[in-house]
Amino acid sequence: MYVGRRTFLKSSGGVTLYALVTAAGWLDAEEALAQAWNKAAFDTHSLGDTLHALGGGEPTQSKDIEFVQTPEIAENGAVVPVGVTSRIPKTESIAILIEKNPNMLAAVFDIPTGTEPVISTRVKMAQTSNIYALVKAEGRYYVAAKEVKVTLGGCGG
Amino acid sequence: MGEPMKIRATLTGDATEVKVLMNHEMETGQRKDAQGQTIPAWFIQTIGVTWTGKTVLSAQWGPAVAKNPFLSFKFKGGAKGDTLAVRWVDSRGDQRTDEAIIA
Amino acid sequence: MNRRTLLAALVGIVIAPLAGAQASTSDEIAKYRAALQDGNPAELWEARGEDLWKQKRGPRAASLERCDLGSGPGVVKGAYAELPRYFADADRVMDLETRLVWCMVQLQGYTEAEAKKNPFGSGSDKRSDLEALTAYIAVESRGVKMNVPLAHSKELEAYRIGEKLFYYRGGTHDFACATCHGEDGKRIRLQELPNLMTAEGAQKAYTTWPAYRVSQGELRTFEWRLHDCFRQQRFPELVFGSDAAIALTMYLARNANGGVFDAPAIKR
Amino acid sequence: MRLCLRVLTLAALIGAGCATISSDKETGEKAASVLKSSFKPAGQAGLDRLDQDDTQRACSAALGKAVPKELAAQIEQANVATIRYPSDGQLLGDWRNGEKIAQEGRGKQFSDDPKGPVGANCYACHQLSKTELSFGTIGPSLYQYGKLRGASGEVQRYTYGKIYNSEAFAACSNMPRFGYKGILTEQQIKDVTALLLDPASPVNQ
Repeated sequence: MYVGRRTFLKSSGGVTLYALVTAAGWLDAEEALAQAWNKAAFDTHSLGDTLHALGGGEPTQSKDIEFVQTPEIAENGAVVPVGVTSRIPKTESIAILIEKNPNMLAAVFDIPTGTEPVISTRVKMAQTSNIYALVKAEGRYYVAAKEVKVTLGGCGG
Repeated sequence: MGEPMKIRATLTGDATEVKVLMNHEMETGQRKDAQGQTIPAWFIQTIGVTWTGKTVLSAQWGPAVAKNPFLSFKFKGGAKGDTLAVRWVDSRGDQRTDEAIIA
Repeated sequence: MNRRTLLAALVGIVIAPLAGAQASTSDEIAKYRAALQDGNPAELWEARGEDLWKQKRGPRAASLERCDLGSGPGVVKGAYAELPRYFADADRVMDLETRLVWCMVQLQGYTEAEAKKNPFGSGSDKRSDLEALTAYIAVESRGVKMNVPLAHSKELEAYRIGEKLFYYRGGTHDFACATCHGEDGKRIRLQELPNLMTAEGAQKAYTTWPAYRVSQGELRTFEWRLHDCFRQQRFPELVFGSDAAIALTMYLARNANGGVFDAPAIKR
Repeated sequence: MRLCLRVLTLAALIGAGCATISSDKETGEKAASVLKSSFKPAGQAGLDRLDQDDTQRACSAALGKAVPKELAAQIEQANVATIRYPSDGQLLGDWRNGEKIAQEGRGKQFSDDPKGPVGANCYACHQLSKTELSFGTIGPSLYQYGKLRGASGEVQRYTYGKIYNSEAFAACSNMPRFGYKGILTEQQIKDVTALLLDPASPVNQ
């Protein structure tokens, strides 16, 4: 795939974390395999819409959510490793959102009892952006953010 | 549908660490091919991981999950020789289940 | 100091780029690659390559398990670290891909054209068998020291031709491999360039191909690396498995001798 | 099996094996024929692109070492003669278009549409404006190029000439000969010259 030249995008300014409405446990049903795919949550274009679609309440900033193995700079936005660890007791679900992607929500993981609240996967990032980790525990919602810069290296055209 | 997943399930202490690599294009629907035609969206939507019948993880993914997805997590319990099954369903309704033995 | 040399000297004034910021960029990019190496998607190609190696296929319904990659029929362990090399049965120096094509023809009965038909795969509907086989053979040399022989005169000849090609300037832009790979610490944009004229540079570069290219979501081999470099050099298209590809590979693989092979790796 | 051994130029490599080891000249000829048989035309890139002019041949033969002084002088002499300055005498174009040309990495590749954009990809090898962090280091930084030199007629002629044919001023330069090899149009070279010399250009802020 020969893509045109794109420039290294300057990192976005400090994003003030305005009130977020975050994920409700819409996957309460224990039955995991045939659950419906929440189309609305994955179709939204702004942070607020995404969280509204997930039916969540007001999240509180939390230091007990940590990004693990998530580099400051991604050599290419096509594959960005993201790891999230939640030390909040009784974590029920962890969601990963990319602020500046066309659709914010990348993935939602439901953590049944007995499974450790530690998830890592890889996401696509359209550009340098904040990544939000949303955790739901006992009906309450918590959030942490980390900025990942995307460089668009490469040699020619 | 497609190629088998690569699943590694290893018992470490009292927990089983699971690492999965899946073969999937994860098309976002925003890409164009060489002739300028938009390539339609096609991505894994739901994941289910079960250990001897019990769900140890379930997830819903959007097209922002990277191509050839990678997933890693841990759950308490599991014993050497137990069976672990990983199942995905994508936006075309294709699905795939692969199993691995906990080492 | 005549006028022109004075002006030329002025051009040479180097405004120190923001070295501090750039140094941390390469450290972070190294962390980025390390995070992806654990669970490198190349493993999917390695698994498919192992299947293809063992499956009975082709007109003769035979597997490749008797294919001699230079370390004895069917021996895969460490074979890639000693390639390219001279093969008496073909009376020719061959790199891995060319040798695989040879075995697909000799053992499985494919025509050469059939064996070579899809060297660079794209997506799930146009997968390349050669890329999968190469990933499997390569991973079987991980941790092995590069030890490319120059015992036969044709190996030496390939090496010396490879050297000439490495410095061959051509095309609209006068580029040769040496233009970008001839000095330490050089970059194209933020893309660091190994200096292939030093043993250390050659080792670092050659031992990390084939690699999973995150920008394409595909595993690419060293043949592809040469093919795509010549494209950007504004040359005509390099023929897959051609003498020039093999000679250049011989030159770089031999220069990497002593380096510990560590592929498939992760690349942009 | 007659084994003959010739002392090789590459001291570290002792050639054994059954055939005579070819001399450096013979290897050169073999390399040329290997080249011709190893490429195929594609898109806008025909096999003619493998043919070398005297400058390319001399610089390639140096195998990465500096060419001897007198040969360098001959190369620069031959390349100075190829420079065509604009008939209207106007050497500075539009620096805004110059920045686009400096950013554009496509042009002349066999994968490029012949009618598509042709750039100079200057950022691949040079730092130019301060704001572009993704720049290369194969060539020297050109940040504040005009601020340091002013934009006198002499500096304009040198800068325009260097872009037109870099080897007129530095034999075997790594920089493409944008004008002489027909990569950039006269207007494009004027625009890049402006990017370097125009006081309003981001290069000079």
